[in-house]
Amino acid sequence: MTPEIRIQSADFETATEIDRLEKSGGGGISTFTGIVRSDGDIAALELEHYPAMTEAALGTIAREAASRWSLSALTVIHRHGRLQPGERIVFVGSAAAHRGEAISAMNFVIDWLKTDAPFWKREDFADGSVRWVEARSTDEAARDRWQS
Amino acid sequence: MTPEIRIQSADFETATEIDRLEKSGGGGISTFTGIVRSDGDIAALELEHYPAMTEAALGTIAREAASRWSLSALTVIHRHGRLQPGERIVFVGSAAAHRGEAISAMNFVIDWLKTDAPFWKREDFADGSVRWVEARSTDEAARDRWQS
Amino acid sequence: MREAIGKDGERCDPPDSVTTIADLIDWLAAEGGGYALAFADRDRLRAALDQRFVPFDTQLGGAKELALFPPVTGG
Amino acid sequence: MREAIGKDGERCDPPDSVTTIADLIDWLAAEGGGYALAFADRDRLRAALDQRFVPFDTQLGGAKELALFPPVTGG
Repeated sequence: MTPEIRIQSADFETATEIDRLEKSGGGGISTFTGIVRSDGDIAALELEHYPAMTEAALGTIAREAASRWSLSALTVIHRHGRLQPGERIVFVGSAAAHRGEAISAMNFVIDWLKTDAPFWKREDFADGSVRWVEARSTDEAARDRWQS
Repeated sequence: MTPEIRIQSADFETATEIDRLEKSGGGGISTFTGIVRSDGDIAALELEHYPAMTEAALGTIAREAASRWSLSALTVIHRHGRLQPGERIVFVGSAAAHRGEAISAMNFVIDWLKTDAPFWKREDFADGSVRWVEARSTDEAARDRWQS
Repeated sequence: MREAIGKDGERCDPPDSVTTIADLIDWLAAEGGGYALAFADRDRLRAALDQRFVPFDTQLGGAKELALFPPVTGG
Repeated sequence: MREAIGKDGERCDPPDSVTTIADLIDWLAAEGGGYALAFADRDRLRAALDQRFVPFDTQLGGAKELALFPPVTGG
């Protein structure tokens, strides 16, 4: 099982990704999709990353998930660049024989991705002001649940 | 937020369901899809249910999830009747402002559904023999994690 | 269970001493045959009274429908 | 950070006394100006050496690239 990892500015089709996971032979498929929220006066989200490192960081997380749970497929997609409210940012999907494995792997990858993948979000407001999003300590707490 | 609950023999389109969840306004969408496994000599899975009770049971589980987490959408679909290997059996999808809520609600609903929705699986083998699937104690353990 | 008993539903009129689901199971099992076989292992039996899961010590009261079945295996 | 310092990368040649990432941060911050501002709060600083997250007490050794940035906020 080789994880499918993509870092791209283009949108992706959730349906296409799930179709691939469903055909991998697993009995359970679990996914997480992150969307740019439409609340407040946010006109756009600007997602920066550190290209030299991004793919390696996502690969490390995906391989760790694949070593902890028996997966038949694992997909991680993260977009960068300028995104409008309602657009997809990130997709994590896993397939396994048993639901617990698929759900845990999906949850592990998104929790680690939040704290250990080199992406940064900037919110651009309708009035022209910008704000770099602050990291949340709850994200590190969510990741640290997985320390074994 | 009124949960969308469907009990049907017909297949469903995962893409359509996810599209609806993505448009509900939440920042995170989490799903679980159960598939008939292709292992062994299983020719088909026959899913029986107790029609007078099924919708009420799924409704109770969905309402409990909606009371525990702040969700913008929640969908539960369960098929019955004769299903071939590779076909979809069940779909649970939730949308929330924060990923933790979406993932927990999805996980709660599938865990409870496994032990508290009146469905029974019978495996029909290529040689004509049949076997009612045995409940697993690990499923009750998974549900009981959620007792608060 | 349905295969052991040979039917998937029936009306029954238990004596006044039968007040809980457990009482009714005992009374039916005492008939022997398919019931004794179907209800042999109480750990593998679940009950729903008027379409709600309930424990075996629940009073039958004025309930209209009692369903007895093995642990569910959906999802 | 990039906005405080005014650039997104540079070559630098620290003295021999600078052996760890923490040493390098101290040495740069001592220059004052943008560096002092950007590195004021070490709790809000993360380091990657040759594209791997590492703690501040990591030896620089023969590494080719050190990246310093705020806690990530992707996903």
